[in-house]
Amino acid sequence: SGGGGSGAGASKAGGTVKIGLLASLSGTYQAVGTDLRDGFQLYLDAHGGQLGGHPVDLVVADEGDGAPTALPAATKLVKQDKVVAMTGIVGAGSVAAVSPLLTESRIPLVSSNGRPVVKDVSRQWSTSFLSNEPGSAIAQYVHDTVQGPVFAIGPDYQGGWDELQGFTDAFVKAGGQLANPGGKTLFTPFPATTDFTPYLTQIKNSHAKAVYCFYAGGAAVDFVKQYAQSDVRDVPLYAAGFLTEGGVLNAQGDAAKGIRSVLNYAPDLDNATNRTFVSAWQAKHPGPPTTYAMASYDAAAVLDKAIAAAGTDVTPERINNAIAGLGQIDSPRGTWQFGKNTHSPVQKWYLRQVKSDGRTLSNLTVQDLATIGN
Amino acid sequence: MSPRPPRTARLAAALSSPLRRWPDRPLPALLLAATVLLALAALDPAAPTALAPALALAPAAVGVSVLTGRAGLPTLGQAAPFAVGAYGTALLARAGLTVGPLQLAAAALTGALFALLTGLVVVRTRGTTALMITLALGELTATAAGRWTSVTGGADGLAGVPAVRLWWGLDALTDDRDLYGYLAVVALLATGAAVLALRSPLGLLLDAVREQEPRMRAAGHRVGGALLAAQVGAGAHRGVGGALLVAGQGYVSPADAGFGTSSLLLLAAVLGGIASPPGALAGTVLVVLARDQLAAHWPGHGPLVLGVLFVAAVYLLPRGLAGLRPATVRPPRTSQEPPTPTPCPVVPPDGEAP
Amino acid sequence: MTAAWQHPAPPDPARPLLALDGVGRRYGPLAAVAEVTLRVGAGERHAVIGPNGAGKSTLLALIAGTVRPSAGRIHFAGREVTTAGEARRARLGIARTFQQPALADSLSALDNVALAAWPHERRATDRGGPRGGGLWRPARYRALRTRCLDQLAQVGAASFADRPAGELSHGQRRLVEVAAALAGRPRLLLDEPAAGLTEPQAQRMLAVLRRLPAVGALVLVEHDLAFVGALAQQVTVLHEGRTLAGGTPAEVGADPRVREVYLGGAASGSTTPGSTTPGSTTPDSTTPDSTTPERE
Amino acid sequence: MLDANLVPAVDGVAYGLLLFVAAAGLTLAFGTGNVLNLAHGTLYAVGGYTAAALGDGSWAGLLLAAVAGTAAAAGGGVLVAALTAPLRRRGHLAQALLTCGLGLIGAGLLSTAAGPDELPVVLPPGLGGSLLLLGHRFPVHRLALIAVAGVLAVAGHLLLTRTRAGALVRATVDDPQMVAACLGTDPRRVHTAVLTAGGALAGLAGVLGAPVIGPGPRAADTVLLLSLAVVVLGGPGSVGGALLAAVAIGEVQTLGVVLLPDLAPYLLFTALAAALLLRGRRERAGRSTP
Amino acid sequence: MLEIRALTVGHGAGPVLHGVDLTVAAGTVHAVLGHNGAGKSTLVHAVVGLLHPTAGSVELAGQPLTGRGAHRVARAGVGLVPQGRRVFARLTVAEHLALARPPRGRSSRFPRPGPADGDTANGTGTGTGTGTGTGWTVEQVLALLPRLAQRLGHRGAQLSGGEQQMLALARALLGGPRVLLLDEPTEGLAPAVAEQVLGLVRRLAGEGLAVLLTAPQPRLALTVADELTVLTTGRVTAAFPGPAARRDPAALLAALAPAPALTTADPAPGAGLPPRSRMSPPGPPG
Ligand SMILES: Nc1ncnc2c1ncn2[C@@H]1O[C@H](COP(=O)(O)OP(=O)(O)OP(=O)(O)O)[C@@H](O)[C@H]1O
Ligand SMILES: Nc1ncnc2c1ncn2[C@@H]1O[C@H](COP(=O)(O)OP(=O)(O)OP(=O)(O)O)[C@@H](O)[C@H]1O
Ligand SMILES: [Mg+2]
Ligand SMILES: [Mg+2]
Repeated sequence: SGGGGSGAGASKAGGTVKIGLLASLSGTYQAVGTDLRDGFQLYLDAHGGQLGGHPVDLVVADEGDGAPTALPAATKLVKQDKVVAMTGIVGAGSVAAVSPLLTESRIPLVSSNGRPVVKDVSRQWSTSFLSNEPGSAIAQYVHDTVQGPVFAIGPDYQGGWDELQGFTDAFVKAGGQLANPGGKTLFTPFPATTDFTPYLTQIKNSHAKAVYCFYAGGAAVDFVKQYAQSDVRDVPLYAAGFLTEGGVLNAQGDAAKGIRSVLNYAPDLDNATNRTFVSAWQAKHPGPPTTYAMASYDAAAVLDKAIAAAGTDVTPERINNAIAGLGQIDSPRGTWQFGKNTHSPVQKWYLRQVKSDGRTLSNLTVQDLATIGN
Repeated sequence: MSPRPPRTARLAAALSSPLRRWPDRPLPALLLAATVLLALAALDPAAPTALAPALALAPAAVGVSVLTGRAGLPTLGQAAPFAVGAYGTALLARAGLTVGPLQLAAAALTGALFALLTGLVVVRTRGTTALMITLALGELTATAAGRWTSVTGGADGLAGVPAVRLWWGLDALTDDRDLYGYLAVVALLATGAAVLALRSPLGLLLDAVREQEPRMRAAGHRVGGALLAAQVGAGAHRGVGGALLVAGQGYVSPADAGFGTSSLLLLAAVLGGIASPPGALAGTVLVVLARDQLAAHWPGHGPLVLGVLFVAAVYLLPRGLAGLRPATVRPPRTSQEPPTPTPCPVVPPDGEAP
Repeated sequence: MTAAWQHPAPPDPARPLLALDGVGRRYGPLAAVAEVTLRVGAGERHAVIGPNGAGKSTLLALIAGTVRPSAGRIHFAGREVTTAGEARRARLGIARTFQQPALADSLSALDNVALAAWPHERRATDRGGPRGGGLWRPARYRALRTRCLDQLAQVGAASFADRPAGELSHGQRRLVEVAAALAGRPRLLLDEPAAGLTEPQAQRMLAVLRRLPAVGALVLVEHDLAFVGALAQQVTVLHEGRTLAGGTPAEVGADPRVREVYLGGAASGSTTPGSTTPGSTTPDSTTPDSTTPERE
Repeated sequence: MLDANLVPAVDGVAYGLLLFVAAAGLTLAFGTGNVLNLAHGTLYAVGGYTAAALGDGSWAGLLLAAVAGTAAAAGGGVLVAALTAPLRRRGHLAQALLTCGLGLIGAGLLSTAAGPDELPVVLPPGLGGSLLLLGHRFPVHRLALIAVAGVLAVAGHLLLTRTRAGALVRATVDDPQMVAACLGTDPRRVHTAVLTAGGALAGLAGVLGAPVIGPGPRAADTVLLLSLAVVVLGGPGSVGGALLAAVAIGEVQTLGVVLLPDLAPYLLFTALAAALLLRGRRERAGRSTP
Repeated sequence: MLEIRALTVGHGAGPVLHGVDLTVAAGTVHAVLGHNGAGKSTLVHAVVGLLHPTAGSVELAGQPLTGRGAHRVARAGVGLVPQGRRVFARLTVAEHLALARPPRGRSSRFPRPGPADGDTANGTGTGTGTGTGTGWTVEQVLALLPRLAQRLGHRGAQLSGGEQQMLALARALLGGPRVLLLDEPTEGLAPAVAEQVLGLVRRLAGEGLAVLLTAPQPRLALTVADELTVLTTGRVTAAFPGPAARRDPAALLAALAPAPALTTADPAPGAGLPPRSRMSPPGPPG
């Protein structure tokens, strides 16, 4: 351990730059974490291991289950490895925990998943989205297609609250009506809940015409499977894309068929960048790429441009300023740019549905939804 | 009853012995620990940041070793008072009270109070029942911490807590080394305090209760009281640990109250040779270093590394890290000579009767 | 030293120190002790004998509070202690030995004794003296140990005072057990103090028990009748949980019923119905486990 | 009202019984054999992963998976037995440290080999679907679980209380030396047998329970925690107790959250603590013979 | 039958027995006497394989027992009634009896003497131990110790001291031993029962068993023993043939009374370091 070649977090012309990637490589979010790592690595490999003309020394650290493990890991990246920029980070909680450290050491963060509400975003950039965006993106569509009340359900933690609130606010604003008793969204204990039957019963009793939910990882698998075996199996299920994103999909198997979800990415999007991205990905990994991999791929792209713009003497400060100067970024999801206030993408959202293409299940694009961000 | 000269000699010796009972000579061990910590900091510039988390957890682990190793109340809820102390400190600091000693006192107090309340329940149970009850209490605390958003900041916890300052008027400890010094000193003091407390007859009583509770009850000891005392003491330690956690990383989250932290603490204490506070200190350092540093070389395989560490420890350190110190090994009894015979009355018994 | 100690409250000869009235204890269908009424005056040395399983140890457990009576009342030193907790009775001066030595194995014999004596320091130290409850100051604990080492010496266990109790032989453990009970300077209960002791050891034990301060009383269970005869002034014979006979050792020894169930040729219990047809289970052979003391 | 709660109620039973199956191995190893095997959850996961690997939606596949999973986990049990044998004298904490380490290693290897995602488990047509009963849908698989668990419970109880083997196990816990010297049985053999059987049970549970607590990174921890709760709550060594405890926990997590939705997050552990406290006194004052 | 030669054994820290020689012929009772802590139980434990000798050997009818695991010694036909009963706390009396009888699978590689068809035995004992005996049956044992018959449902921990002692004896008998080791078997037994047990011991010997019996009190031992050996601090200091000892116990008692050097409450010369250094070893740690 201890500071590497690039002293004092800066690197001279052509010298290697140290980038820290923090992601859950173990624990509940392991799947997401590995995708973040692989997405970033994919971009590097495609660009000869260089970003902005500098050979990159990518230091990977394990975020584990959340803040308590993330913080020591991040501290090590910053204090011992002296990275010039950080990326990755699965959990919003982890970001919240890490950001004071980054602010103090003036290191820019280009996070590719987690995105809490933070006061000072001057050094914080996100290539993913704000937790409440998927919900608000699909709300209008659900209101238009479903005749009758909709039941909202999600996991009981910050992320879940934001995701669901995004939907319910927009949905109610659009004139929709919630089937939940008292219009209160139903939150299930997280991560304790492995058996959703009682909640499914509540849904049944509410006579909802459709269900909107947000779940990810193992919970998503349990929920979908049990949904398909319950009394409400025939009630249409709408969800934030993570419900059927990535590895969870084949764990769910046929139970997932027909689920409609909203996300900022689908593997079958028809644009050049995506085609190269997908083919490059599938050359290395089984199955289609996920939004997580895509966001991390974009994070690499952002840093690539920024470091190039930062010129010969790459300091954290310069990288940060450079990012601010970036305009349109063209990405597998279509082009997007950082919002001025939130420093997270202004991007288009898509409606996808789980269908079997050939032998495997996958999320196929149905139509475009709103473009959101500011 | 005519005490013969040799008897008086052995009497004096035997009398001074119990206060030297296991863990033998813990204070030198502490000095050793102190020098090691100092040397590390001096040699490796990265050491302060690497060791800070360990030092924060250490007092909590000491508390665990007292409860589990001496009082015989295995616990999996140790993270609860730890977190209570941590949240308390964080809130204090955010309210502007960043003076270290003040924070420590407050944290110790809240930790002890929490332990007292839960202790009233825990002390009624033993063995695995105690284990599971503490686990339940711990999880409840964690859940509450995660949901009481207005105070605890919910699942994201309280981040960016202002740095601690040594005393009124002094400026905040922002430099890693200064902070490290603060953490190290407090951790060592806490361990020392535990050692001293255990060397009092109370420590002896705890041992006896652990091994032969029926006799201690029959002898008229208020067993529950003794255990409660241990519980409260350990609570204070864990509270202090919480304060150090916040001082060290400026952040606290519900996960700090959860099962993960608890099991880590327990294993660290076991690794240290469950009944020895200095051992617990060392154990924590070892475990945390393994988690943060060693595992960093194989990202994603942290748990695996820990696992290997534990398995290795069980066989290589049968008496835990405390056992490493030759001093703790009791020398062979009565060397090679035959055991001393049981004496018989010199005077015929009836003659001896008054 | 033992002699040097004056008891705070001089005994009132009018009242017996220990009084049991119709005390009984059931374990499910089995009455381990039934309707036992017993008086033990201050300074009296009272022996309880009887066949195996007669209820002697249970009786001691009832007096000591290890087991709660299911019937009857117990008075000690004028106070009713029927429902009082074990620890409280111990602090009143009731100390028992366990038939199977109950010692903390990793502690030295001396520490075992000292810890047993500790709670009684309060009574021992004259009123107004420092609280005996928590011997915080090592100095006081040392003083206590000095006395306890002497106690060990009296029963002949000084030579292994500093050995961990777990490393002692059975007989040695029994000596420590008795010393632990004596060290509290209590009004005493003993369960088979001489069992497993060698002749001289037994003699020594006899001497020690004889020298006990007159303010205390002694209730002792023993199968070694020579020992009983030499020590006890009164003897109560238990059989199947009930008092079968009582009186001086001589009287009891002469009692034919006692000879029959206890001393004489016939096996104990062979007089009870059901035992003559081996293997057959009598009603009391089934017992709800929930009532075991170690589970209480 | 009652009808509305029928599904969760029944489901609670099914879920509880799954917990019982999952905990059965631990009941034997820890409750009866007094070996604190924290690798139990991992052994369960072994069974689960085998089910995912071999289960191909055919009955034959399920059978194969059951056999293989059980065997594999039993092997794990043998390993645990071999490694814990030298620690018998050192008590629970050493066992805990070791088995916890083994568990971590095992889980680490599994997720390294099988990847981070929870694996899909395909069930035979009969089991996979759901069944319309009393106007409600019940997953067939869970109904099947109820049957299996019932059998296990009865068999286990008889084995432990009525057979020589069961008595031998309890005797070994009480006094291994005397088992050797007075009964002529090698306590280490008993030790091994118990842990092997425990492992086998865990593996079987892993296969059967895969559709509910599936083979994934979470499986090991979830199962270990709940199993410990079941065993301790049920009272060491008591199969009946474990059964009751398991069903109680199941109901709390299903019926409970329907009836008291606001308390849902606190329910499980509050109930656990309360129940333990009621039982707590029984554990007071360690064993001493009169 | 049982041959103990130059046995040296301890409990880890230094030997407790020093080169003890002792033989127990089939059909005889051999009593070992000695003060508390003399090493009687250590001897017994070494024979049954619970302790492993550092030197010397133990042989059963010619075959070496030394180094075998306790369970194999037991199967070879060595029965044990340990000191302090050590019955299984959580097993019922009935379960004890069921377990104690070797399973059918484990065939007797030697004749198992059963009880002579006498007053107590209503089952069919095989009388003389020469035949292919099936050992004791539960019925016979219960007939011998009727108290147990009334307590079949009790757990070991719920029994009275004496009942536990009886159970320990029953446990040993049901194993159908060739050699019986009784470590203070009469402790805690009512006189009548003690008498009866000693009578049983004699009868067992009569049926060909070799019995090794330890006792703190010479009184009991004298009544049954064919041979007496006195153990003092781990060494054999005297041995008497039973009859002789019975004729004048004085010699035996004299041998039992310890040498003056051993009468003090202080350790024998050189009996190890003073306690302080025992308890807290020298030298600072680290
Ligand atoms: N916890 C218990 N549960 C059930 N029965 C018990 C329990 N404790 C004791 N007994 C029964 O009560 C009777 C009396 O036991 P106790 O120990 O008092 O006998 P004792 O007179 O001390 O006999 P001994 O002389 O053999 O020690 C015994 O038959 C015993 O089986
Ligand atoms: N587990 C042990 N560890 C260390 N020393 C022991 C242990 N058990 C016994 N000893 C010592 O070995 C010596 C002999 O013990 P042993 O039990 O053989 O004596 P014994 O003759 O059986 O005495 P008793 O008549 O009291 O049963 C004693 O000095 C005792 O302190
Ligand atoms: Mg008794
Ligand atoms: Mg002995």
